Amino acid sequence: MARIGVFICHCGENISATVDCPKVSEVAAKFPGVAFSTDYKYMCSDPGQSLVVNAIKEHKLTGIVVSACSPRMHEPTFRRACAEGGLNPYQCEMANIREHCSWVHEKGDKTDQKAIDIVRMMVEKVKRNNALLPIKVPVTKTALVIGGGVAGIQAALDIANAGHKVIMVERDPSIGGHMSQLSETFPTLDCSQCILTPRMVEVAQNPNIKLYTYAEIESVEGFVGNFNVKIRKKAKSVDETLCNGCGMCTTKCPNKKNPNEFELGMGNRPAIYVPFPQAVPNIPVIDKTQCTYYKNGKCKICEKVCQPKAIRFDQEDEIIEVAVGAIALCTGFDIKKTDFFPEYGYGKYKDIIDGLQFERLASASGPTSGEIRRPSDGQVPKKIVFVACAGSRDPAKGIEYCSKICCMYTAKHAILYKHKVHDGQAYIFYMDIRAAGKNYDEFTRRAIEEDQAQYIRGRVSRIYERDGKLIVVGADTLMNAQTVEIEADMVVLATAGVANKGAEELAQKLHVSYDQHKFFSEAHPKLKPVETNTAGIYLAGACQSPKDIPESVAAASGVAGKIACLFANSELTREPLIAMVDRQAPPMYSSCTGCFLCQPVCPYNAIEREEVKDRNGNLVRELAFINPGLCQGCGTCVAVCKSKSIDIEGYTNLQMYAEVDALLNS
Amino acid sequence: MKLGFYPGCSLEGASREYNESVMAIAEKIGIELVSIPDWNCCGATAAHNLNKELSLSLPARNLALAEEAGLTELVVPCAACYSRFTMVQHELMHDEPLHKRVNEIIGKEYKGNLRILNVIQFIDEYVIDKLDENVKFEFNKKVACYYGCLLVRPNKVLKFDRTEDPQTMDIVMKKLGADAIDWAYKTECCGAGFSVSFTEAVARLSGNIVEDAVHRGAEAIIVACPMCHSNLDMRRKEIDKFNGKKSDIPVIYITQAIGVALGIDHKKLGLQRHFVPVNLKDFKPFVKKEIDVEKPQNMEVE
Amino acid sequence: MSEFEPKIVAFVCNWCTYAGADLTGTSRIKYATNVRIVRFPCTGRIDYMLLTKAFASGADGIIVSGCHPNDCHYTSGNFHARRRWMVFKKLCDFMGIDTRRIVFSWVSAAEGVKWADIVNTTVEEVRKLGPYESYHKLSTQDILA
Amino acid sequence: MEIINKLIDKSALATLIERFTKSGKEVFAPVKSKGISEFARVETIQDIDFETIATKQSAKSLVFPKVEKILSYEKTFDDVIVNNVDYTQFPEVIAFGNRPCDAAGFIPLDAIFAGELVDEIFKARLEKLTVISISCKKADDYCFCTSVNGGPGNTTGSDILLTETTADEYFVEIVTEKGKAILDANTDLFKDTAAIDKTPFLAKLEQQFTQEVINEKLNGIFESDIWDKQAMRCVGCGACAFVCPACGCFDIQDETKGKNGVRHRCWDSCGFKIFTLHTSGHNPREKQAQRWRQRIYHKFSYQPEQQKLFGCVGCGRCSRACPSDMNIAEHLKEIAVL
Amino acid sequence: MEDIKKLARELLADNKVQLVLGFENGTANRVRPAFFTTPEAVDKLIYNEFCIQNIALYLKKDICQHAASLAITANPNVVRSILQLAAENQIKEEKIKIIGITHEGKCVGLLDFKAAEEFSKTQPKGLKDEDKALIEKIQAMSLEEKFDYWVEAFSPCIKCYACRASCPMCYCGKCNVESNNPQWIPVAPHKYGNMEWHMMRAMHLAGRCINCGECNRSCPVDIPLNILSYMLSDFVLEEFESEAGLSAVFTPALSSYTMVDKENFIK
Repeated sequence: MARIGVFICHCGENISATVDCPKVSEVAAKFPGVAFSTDYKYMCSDPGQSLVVNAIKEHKLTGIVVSACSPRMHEPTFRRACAEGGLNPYQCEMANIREHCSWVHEKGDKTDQKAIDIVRMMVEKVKRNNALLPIKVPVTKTALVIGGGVAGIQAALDIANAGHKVIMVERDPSIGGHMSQLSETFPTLDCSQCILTPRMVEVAQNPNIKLYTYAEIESVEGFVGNFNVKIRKKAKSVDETLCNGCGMCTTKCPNKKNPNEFELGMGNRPAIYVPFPQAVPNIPVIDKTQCTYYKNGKCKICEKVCQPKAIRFDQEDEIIEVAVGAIALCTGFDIKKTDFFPEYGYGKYKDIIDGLQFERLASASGPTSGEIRRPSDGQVPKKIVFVACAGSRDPAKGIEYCSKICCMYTAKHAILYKHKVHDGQAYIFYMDIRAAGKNYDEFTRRAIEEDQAQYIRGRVSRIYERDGKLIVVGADTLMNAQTVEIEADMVVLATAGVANKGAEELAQKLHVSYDQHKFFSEAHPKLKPVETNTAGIYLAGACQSPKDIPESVAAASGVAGKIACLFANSELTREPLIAMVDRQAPPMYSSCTGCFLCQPVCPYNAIEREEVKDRNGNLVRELAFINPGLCQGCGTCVAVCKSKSIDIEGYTNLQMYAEVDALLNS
Repeated sequence: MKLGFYPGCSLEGASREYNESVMAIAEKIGIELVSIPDWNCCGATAAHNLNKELSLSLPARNLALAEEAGLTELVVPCAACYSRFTMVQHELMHDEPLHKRVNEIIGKEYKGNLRILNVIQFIDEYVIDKLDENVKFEFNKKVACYYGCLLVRPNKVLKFDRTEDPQTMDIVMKKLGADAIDWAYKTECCGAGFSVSFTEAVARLSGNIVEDAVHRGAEAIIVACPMCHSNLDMRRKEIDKFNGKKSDIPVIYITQAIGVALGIDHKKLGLQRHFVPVNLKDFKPFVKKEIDVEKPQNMEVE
Repeated sequence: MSEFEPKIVAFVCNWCTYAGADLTGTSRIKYATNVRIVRFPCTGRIDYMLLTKAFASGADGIIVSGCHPNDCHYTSGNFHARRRWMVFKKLCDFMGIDTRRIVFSWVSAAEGVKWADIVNTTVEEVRKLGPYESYHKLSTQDILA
Repeated sequence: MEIINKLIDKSALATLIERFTKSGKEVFAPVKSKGISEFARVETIQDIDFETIATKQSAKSLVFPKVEKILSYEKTFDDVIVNNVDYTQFPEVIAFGNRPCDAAGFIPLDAIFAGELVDEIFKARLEKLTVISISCKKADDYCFCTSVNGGPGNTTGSDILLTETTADEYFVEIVTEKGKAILDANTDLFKDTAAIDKTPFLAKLEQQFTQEVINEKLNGIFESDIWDKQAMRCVGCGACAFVCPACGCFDIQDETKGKNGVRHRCWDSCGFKIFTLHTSGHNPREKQAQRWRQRIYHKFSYQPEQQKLFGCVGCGRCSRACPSDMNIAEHLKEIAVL
Repeated sequence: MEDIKKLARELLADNKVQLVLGFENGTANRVRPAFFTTPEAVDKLIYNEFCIQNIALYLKKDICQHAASLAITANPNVVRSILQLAAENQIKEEKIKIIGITHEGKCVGLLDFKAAEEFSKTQPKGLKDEDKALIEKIQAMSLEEKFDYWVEAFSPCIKCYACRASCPMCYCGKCNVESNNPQWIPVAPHKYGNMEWHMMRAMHLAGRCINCGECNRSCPVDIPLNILSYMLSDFVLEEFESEAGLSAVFTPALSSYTMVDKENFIK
């Protein structure tokens, strides 16, 4: 038989000014199952809490209702008091008679009646509360960082420096990401590689970091603190333990005319190659689609010239299984080409390039050694047009969001161009100049004022070639929307930043959600910007949305901080207010019928299939099982389950039903 | 095979040759085009600037009549009529109260089950596959396919071809053996409704079009809109004055071009009706060639 | 005879509407006393059977409220709820259950004013409709009396 | 009591029914609505369906309704106040126009509810019930009363049995004191007659087996596989039990609204899986075949042993109602020849 | 019919299946479900226009659960039921051989799930004109009339659960009405208990019902239960473009959502 204690708080006068607290206490004392009822000026004060603790002991209470403020305010306080009195902390319920009653109504019988009803409802609920124990989950203190761009590098180094093991997986043969392709960085114009490469080397040398390049995620199972990850290490055809990075193979490879990915097709590389000179690790990879030996079965020159005998033509992909406790997603972004904008002629005319290609042209290590020369004939362009928002902020044809980084890098391009081609003129078509950020606006002003970039506010309608010139037709909305035609030598399109190739597939492997543009979704746009909806998986950098370098680095450090917090304890404690599927002794096993229609409604993929087997190992039933490590307690599955086989602690069917019944049938 | 047909005013007046050529090729490939009984003006160019309900009701009545006549697909060669029809259908299907209101006005119930096709859609769906077996002559000319503003816009409503770089006519012309050039003005404005009221604007806009086509060596401009045609053809004197040089590049409806290739008598196609004389000769017998054209996907994002 | 005071039950999610109702309190915005709030973790948890249960238990009106689309604390609970409500409403409409008495709304944690508004308008609308006699009679005729 | 023989013509019968209703008695008779014949309250003879061989449901609900309040209660702070149903206030009910098999069904029900332990509510209802049955002129493929000691003109369970002898007249057999009371109160409506041989006016129905043979056979076949075979297509619904005039299983349900509540008795069926399900999860009748076997054993073995009567009256309603053609007569015949 | 029998015989003779689920002649000129385990027994197998009971129901019963493999004579309703059961993880493709029969009674041979999906799409759906008329009639009623209509329509219900027992989609081991802690649905067959029961059942079948009409056919008191499901199926198809019984890989409407679901009814 339940023995419930009811504690009515006056909250100074916050409640008692409008609600007759002694009367409520008096009425509550007569509710079936109530063994003790009282009111007090400040229930949350020390004497108030002692009152609760003592009453529990004295009256042998089995549950308490604290009728005071919102549970969002003091539920933890009174759960603690409840535990102090010797009860399970979850035998406590809050009846919200302040925010939901005394503060929103005038003094009177109706208000008193409402307070009484709220208390009755919670009394009926708490009678049906279960004693719950916090859920403990062990934590494997190793982090997996997916993606070796600047965000991944930062996250890995921070976590490693906090003393935890890190496994980094990079899809390309070298870490470095897009940042290693950039010439200079805004707004300081310091050399991108100069600041990045030392950090890349640090990653390689940090004893806490295990680096897998040319590798991809095969599968991810498990849950926070306990992920099992399979990594596919693609065959490089080179034994990494033997290779000393001398470069003989790449120099001697006769098959040198292959489009260089790192140079975005503006240069060539051999079939066995290191993507760029500062690559980490400095170990070459054979491109099997291009290599003469793989194509024709003849050549093997690299093998002959390799002194440490590191070439392995028969090497196969390797699957590595690792156990990790947390995952940092840092897979970065890609740029959208503009072939969906046929009127901009990208791909049709050689001298229309994208922003990343311009970075390579401007880079001292690029195909032109840093001279701005146009791809078609190597001439130095005297008139150059930059088109911002070439795809961004264009719901009709491109993508609706702002790619964020283009305003700044376009200004940077204009400045770099002017520094390299002194008699050249840069034109920039733009919608708005978005230069919010430390020293950002100053930077764009500098492009306009010092480097004479001519900003034209308007969109480009068409670019076509005529008599060797690129005619850029646009409108100048600040000049009465007049049509502007510029005969340019070269055009640079600031194409949209989009989700990386394979982002969707990866998200599905990790069970993290992603938006309609395939960018990974954060758990909360404001308060959980680096968490995903899947506990233990975090995200940093441009895989979330287009971000510049400082933002990516900040997010990465945020992720590292989150992971360090997670790893601070060897066990993870979680609120036990989660859903469970009915379990019974055989032959029933469960009332679950295994239809798994609950599976698609779970936002956390917490619902798994459990096979019930008999002693001989034969499958008897398939039942839903809710992984307590993953369930966040929304209860959507509870409402979806037709046989009422799922229930959720804290909001059980019995409790909710009793609440409704108690509210109305007074 | 029977399809509905809405001629509209242009095809009965200034652009008779368009009508004639559509009918001629339809007949040749065995399609019967049935005019909507008791059709009325679509209200193009003027109505939607004056009265919203009127601008919706005029086309809606035609559409309802077509439905009543049991038609399921309707060919509308005039690009302006076509634009109004599709826009009205789109608006009514996405706004229930408005749909009800318009039905009340026209005193008929338009259900929205009609598919509306412009000439290039019609060609793309019903004609293009029949070309190989019926074509007699190769259209061995360098041509500039000119789409104008209405034919493939707005994409959200039409969901057909690429708005800024449409290809359907180019593909048809290539199939007929023509060299369809890449040029800059295929979707630029010709001046359209200003043909009469503001000729200077037409001269400038159409002038640029004719100039670029000539500059790139085109021997004919191919169109599919009566207004484009009249601006580029009828206003040639003004155009030449604007460009400061004389041009003799003829402007031909795509249906006429197909008709020529099908071997239909040029008179039957109305080629003699143009202001700029059409002196296309020396068509070689047609030999089927595999041409390298990839049909453009509708790449626009909705 | 005193004016009819409708009984209104509100099924709300913990993260948005419950917090929104807290804000109404914190802002001291007054509203009708007729409403009783039942807290759920998420609108996705709200079983449609509880709605008929509420009517059967004597409610004259029901408010079901949660986070705006895309704001769900659990990402998608409100989307599932929205669909469930659509189907349930359709069924109710077909079976003659008075859906004018069920108000579905999105009230965020910042919409204290909106919450007061929803409650007040619901109370007034239900007051106009009168007690939900037909369902009360159905549910009690064989049990009470 | 010795049977009294009388005649009554149809207009007198109409008057009789009128007198019943005028005197405050509730008359229930087969009424056809939307093509289905069921027992329903009638005011005049015109309301009554005389043609249908058997109503879909039996007349048992007159004494054993599908749902019935047996008590109500009120919870207080520390007690529960129970209010019993006042069964003295039940109205007088006339069952009219039911078939002899329906009337026969009241006998096994009486044995269940008012045997060793007396169910006062049931008893009160039965006592207030007078059964005026009409013999069967027709039978259909489902009828098998003659195989279970019944017949189209059987008087068992009836207070009065009417047999249509001419287009305008019924031969009346007054069987019980209750029947005689009606006669006595309405002597003007009845005419005297000698006993009449009813056979020419009754449906012909061949006997297919005897229930005694079934009873005997059941002694040795509890573990037979025949139950599996017969129950294979049973879908496990409760239609057979619910339409059966002799099935008396019920379920007790408390329904509470706040402090107040009622205890209901509602029909239940041994065909349901949860009928015997234990809280532990164990179910002594786990398989549908076991439940089917229970149904047959209860009617043809347990009831004869405990109550000295059989629990089947051969009305065939269960077979008619079965969605998958579980025909009890066919199955019993199968058992009889084992 | 002979081709169906031939197929059934061969499957049993070649040991490809242990059991064939079909129809035989019953009593009183009825047809009824039957289970054939030997090629000889198949002589009794029939298929005609009266074989409309949805025998997919038996796939969840012991006899079929215990058979290692089985075949079933499947008209379009049965095929749709099988696909939906598969979508709900209740039956595995490797266990079942579907002998497809068109709505006109023509045997189309064995169907694997892929073929069954194609088959299912080509077969007409079950809605009869009188059902449609009844739905329209009810929709035209006022709120009070609708309520009274249904209270009255459900009042003869005796809670024999024949609707549930004969529905292939009602396979829950423990039905909602059997949950008694709390007692969601009143068990008693009074008007309120009947209303809540049928409402709950309609909701549970929304988006899952394949509209075979079996609930209506099996109801001993002839309640037009099927039109509740028909009406909701129509709604679900129209609103969510979702239809049950067309694919073995399918998430029913109420287990999914789209961002653009209507919310004009939400304040």
